[in-house]
This record gives sequence, structure tokens and C-alpha cells, in this order.
Amino acid sequence: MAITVYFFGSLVDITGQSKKELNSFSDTDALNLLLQKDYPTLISTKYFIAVNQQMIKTNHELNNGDIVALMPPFSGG
Amino acid sequence: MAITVYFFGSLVDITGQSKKELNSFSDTDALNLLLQKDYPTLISTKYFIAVNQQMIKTNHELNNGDIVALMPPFSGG
Amino acid sequence: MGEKKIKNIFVEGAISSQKIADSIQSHASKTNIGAHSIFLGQVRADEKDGKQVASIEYTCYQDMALEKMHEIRESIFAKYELTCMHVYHSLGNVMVGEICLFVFTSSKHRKMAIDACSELVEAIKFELPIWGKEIYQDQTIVWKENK
Amino acid sequence: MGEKKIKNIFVEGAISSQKIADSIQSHASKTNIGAHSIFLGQVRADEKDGKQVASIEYTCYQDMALEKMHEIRESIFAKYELTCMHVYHSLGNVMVGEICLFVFTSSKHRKMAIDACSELVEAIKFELPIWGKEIYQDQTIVWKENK
Repeated sequence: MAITVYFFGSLVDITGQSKKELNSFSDTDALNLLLQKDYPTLISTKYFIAVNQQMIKTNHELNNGDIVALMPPFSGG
Repeated sequence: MAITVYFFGSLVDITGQSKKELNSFSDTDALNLLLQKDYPTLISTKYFIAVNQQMIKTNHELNNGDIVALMPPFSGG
Repeated sequence: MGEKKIKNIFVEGAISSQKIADSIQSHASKTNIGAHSIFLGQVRADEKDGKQVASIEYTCYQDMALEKMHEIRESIFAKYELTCMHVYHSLGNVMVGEICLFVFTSSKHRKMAIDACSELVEAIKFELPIWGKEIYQDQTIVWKENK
Repeated sequence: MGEKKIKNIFVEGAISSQKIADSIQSHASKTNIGAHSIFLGQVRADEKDGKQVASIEYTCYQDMALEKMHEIRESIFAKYELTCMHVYHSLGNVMVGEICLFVFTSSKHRKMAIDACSELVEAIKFELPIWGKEIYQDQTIVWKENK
């Protein structure tokens, strides 16, 4: 089992996809670096990261099967 | 033309009427005294007085044609 | 003098949910509105000495109430950036579970609509000469007093 | 764990005024309610560079949004004495003038209902992973950001 990455809001437009399966990563910083290399627009874009539906604020260890979500600022309502 | 006195809310129950025409009175204190004499329950009842739809807090001169309203605390809504 | 338009806020009996829906629907064409705030007063089955309220009968000093409501309306429009403001209050008998007060404010942004609605409700309760008589199931009565 | 009931708040497309009326009507039998507070979000025809918004398309991270909404609901019920609390949010396309958010709180007294409704609206706007994409009349898009 790999890491599942979900993209939301404007990030779907930037990455051209809403879901991506990736091989295992040690942590969210490593994952984030790869994504920013693949989609450079992400570097100048504001977004939050959640691991298994919990928002994280600092680097976070990843395990196989984890679900990572990249989320721009919310705009419901 | 005389003074018209309106009673509202519980004061209708106390005085048995919602409207009363009275001969001219010099001021609201004099009017109030007469009403409290006719309906002693008024003495122990909380109410406000309005003259021509304006709430008054102190004694107020009355002229023929004035409309006086006796109003217990409001309870709309 | 004589120029101002005094709106009637009073309706006979309960305010129906259909009236509320129609009022909301009628704002769909006002496309500068982003937020609506609504307050509804509903008649409660309060208990006293083991007896339950069956209905409230509302009376008012109509001329003074409408004049005062006009002043409140002007001051709320002066204080908040509102698109619309609607107030309806029942007169006569309103049964337990029925709606007796409908306050509806609309604005571009939520804060204005919410704050204006909340301030309107307080003003209506404490400044309008309206009286509610609670009628209990055994026909005894108690005059309400707002807190 | 596993015991809690996660309610779905999402509805496809706009929220109709009839749905709001039905929701109000269904509370007539709850005779301990004295006050309802309702907030409605309506899609605004904002302008940008001379173009007008035609609709907003909403998407969400549903699992996380419903889990978070469950937490918000619990904390609001813990903080305020409420009889009922209902929240509905649109997904998909909602046209200008249509309702996209419906928040409904009920309580014995007005203050609880009003304060809870207001706090819920803020929490929904800032804590739920929902995104609105403004679609302009010429089909260009702008992603919303809440303030």
C-alpha cells in the first residue's frame, strides 16, 4: 500500500488531478518537496496539509496507507 | 373636547375598560390620582404613561384633546 | 412631516412557515445580498402550578407601536449596511408551537445582517407597546413580562 | 468509538425556501422552543473587471468536513442550551440569488439560539474543508477565500 494524496479547490486546477497514488515517503516534508518539484505553481500557493483528516502544522511521519490532503484556504458558506 | 385615556394589557382587566373619556385635567399627576382613586389596584401595579404617544417620566401638562395611555411593561415577541 | 411611510408590522394570528418561505424566496432576485439573518419567536408551553400555557393573546397600542417601529427601523438602517429589513408580529391568539414574531435582515456580508437582526429583536421586545396574555389550558390567564 | 452518529450536512445544489419552511414547520410540535435563529448564505453577483459572477460551484473533503462538523456540533451543544441544531451546505453548482448555506438553531430563550447560530456560522466558514469556485458569466473562474 502506498500513500494517497488528495488535492482540493484550486490545487486540482494546478495539479490537473484530484487524487494521486505515490510510493511511500518518510514524511510530509519529503512528499511536499516532490510535489512542488512536479508542480512549481504550488510553491507560490497557500495550502494546508492534513494527514488522515488531521491538520498538521509541522513535518509529520508518513506510513503506508496514509491519506494526505493538500487544501487551500477554506471558502464554504 | 376632553382627555381620552387608553388602558392596555392587564390595566384593561383592572379598570374593566380599554378607553375612557374624561373632563379636562391640569396635568398627568392629577389624572393619575383620580384613576388610582377609582381603581385602587392601580396603586400596586407597575405602568408607564404616554401623552400623545410620547412616554413621559415626570408630571406633564394636559390640554383638551390630548390622548393619554396607561401601559404596563411590554411583553411582545 | 407626513412624508414618511409607516409600515404595518402586525398580522392577525400566527405567522405561517409558508409566509417565511415566500419572504425568503422574494429575495432571490436581489443579487447583492450575501447573507440573511432570521429570528423567529415561537409560543412556548410554559408550566405554572402544574398547568400549561395553551396560547398567547397579543394586543398592542398600534399607532404608537408603528411610530416607534418606524424610528427603530430608521436607526437600524443608519447603523448597519442592510439591503432589506422585515418585521412581522402577531396580534390576537397564537397557539403553542406557532410563530408570533418574524424578524428578517439581509446584507452583503454576514456580520451586518446578524448584528442588525439581534439588535432589532431586543428593540422589539423592550420598546414596542405590545402585550402578551398567556392563556392556560384551564382558561386562567397570566400577563407576560419580558426579561 | 464507532458509536457516534455522523450526520450529513451536504445537499446537491441550492437549498430551496420550501426546505427551510418545512424545517421550521417541523418544530411546531416542540413546545419547549421559544426562539429560532436562522442564518442563510446566498450567492452574490459580485463583479470583477466588469464581469459578474453567475454561480458558485462548491466542492469539499467530505469525510473530513463531516467529522469536523460533528466536533463543532458537540462543542456548540455543550456550550449552549439548545433544543435543536440543523446545518445544510450546498455542493455543486448554486446560481446567483440561490441559498447555499442554512444554519438553524432553536432554544427556550432567544440569547442561546442567536449566539449559537452566530458561532456556528463562523465555525462553518473557517473550519470546514469546503471550497467555492466563482464562475463568471464569461465562464472564467475565481477561487473564493473567506474573510
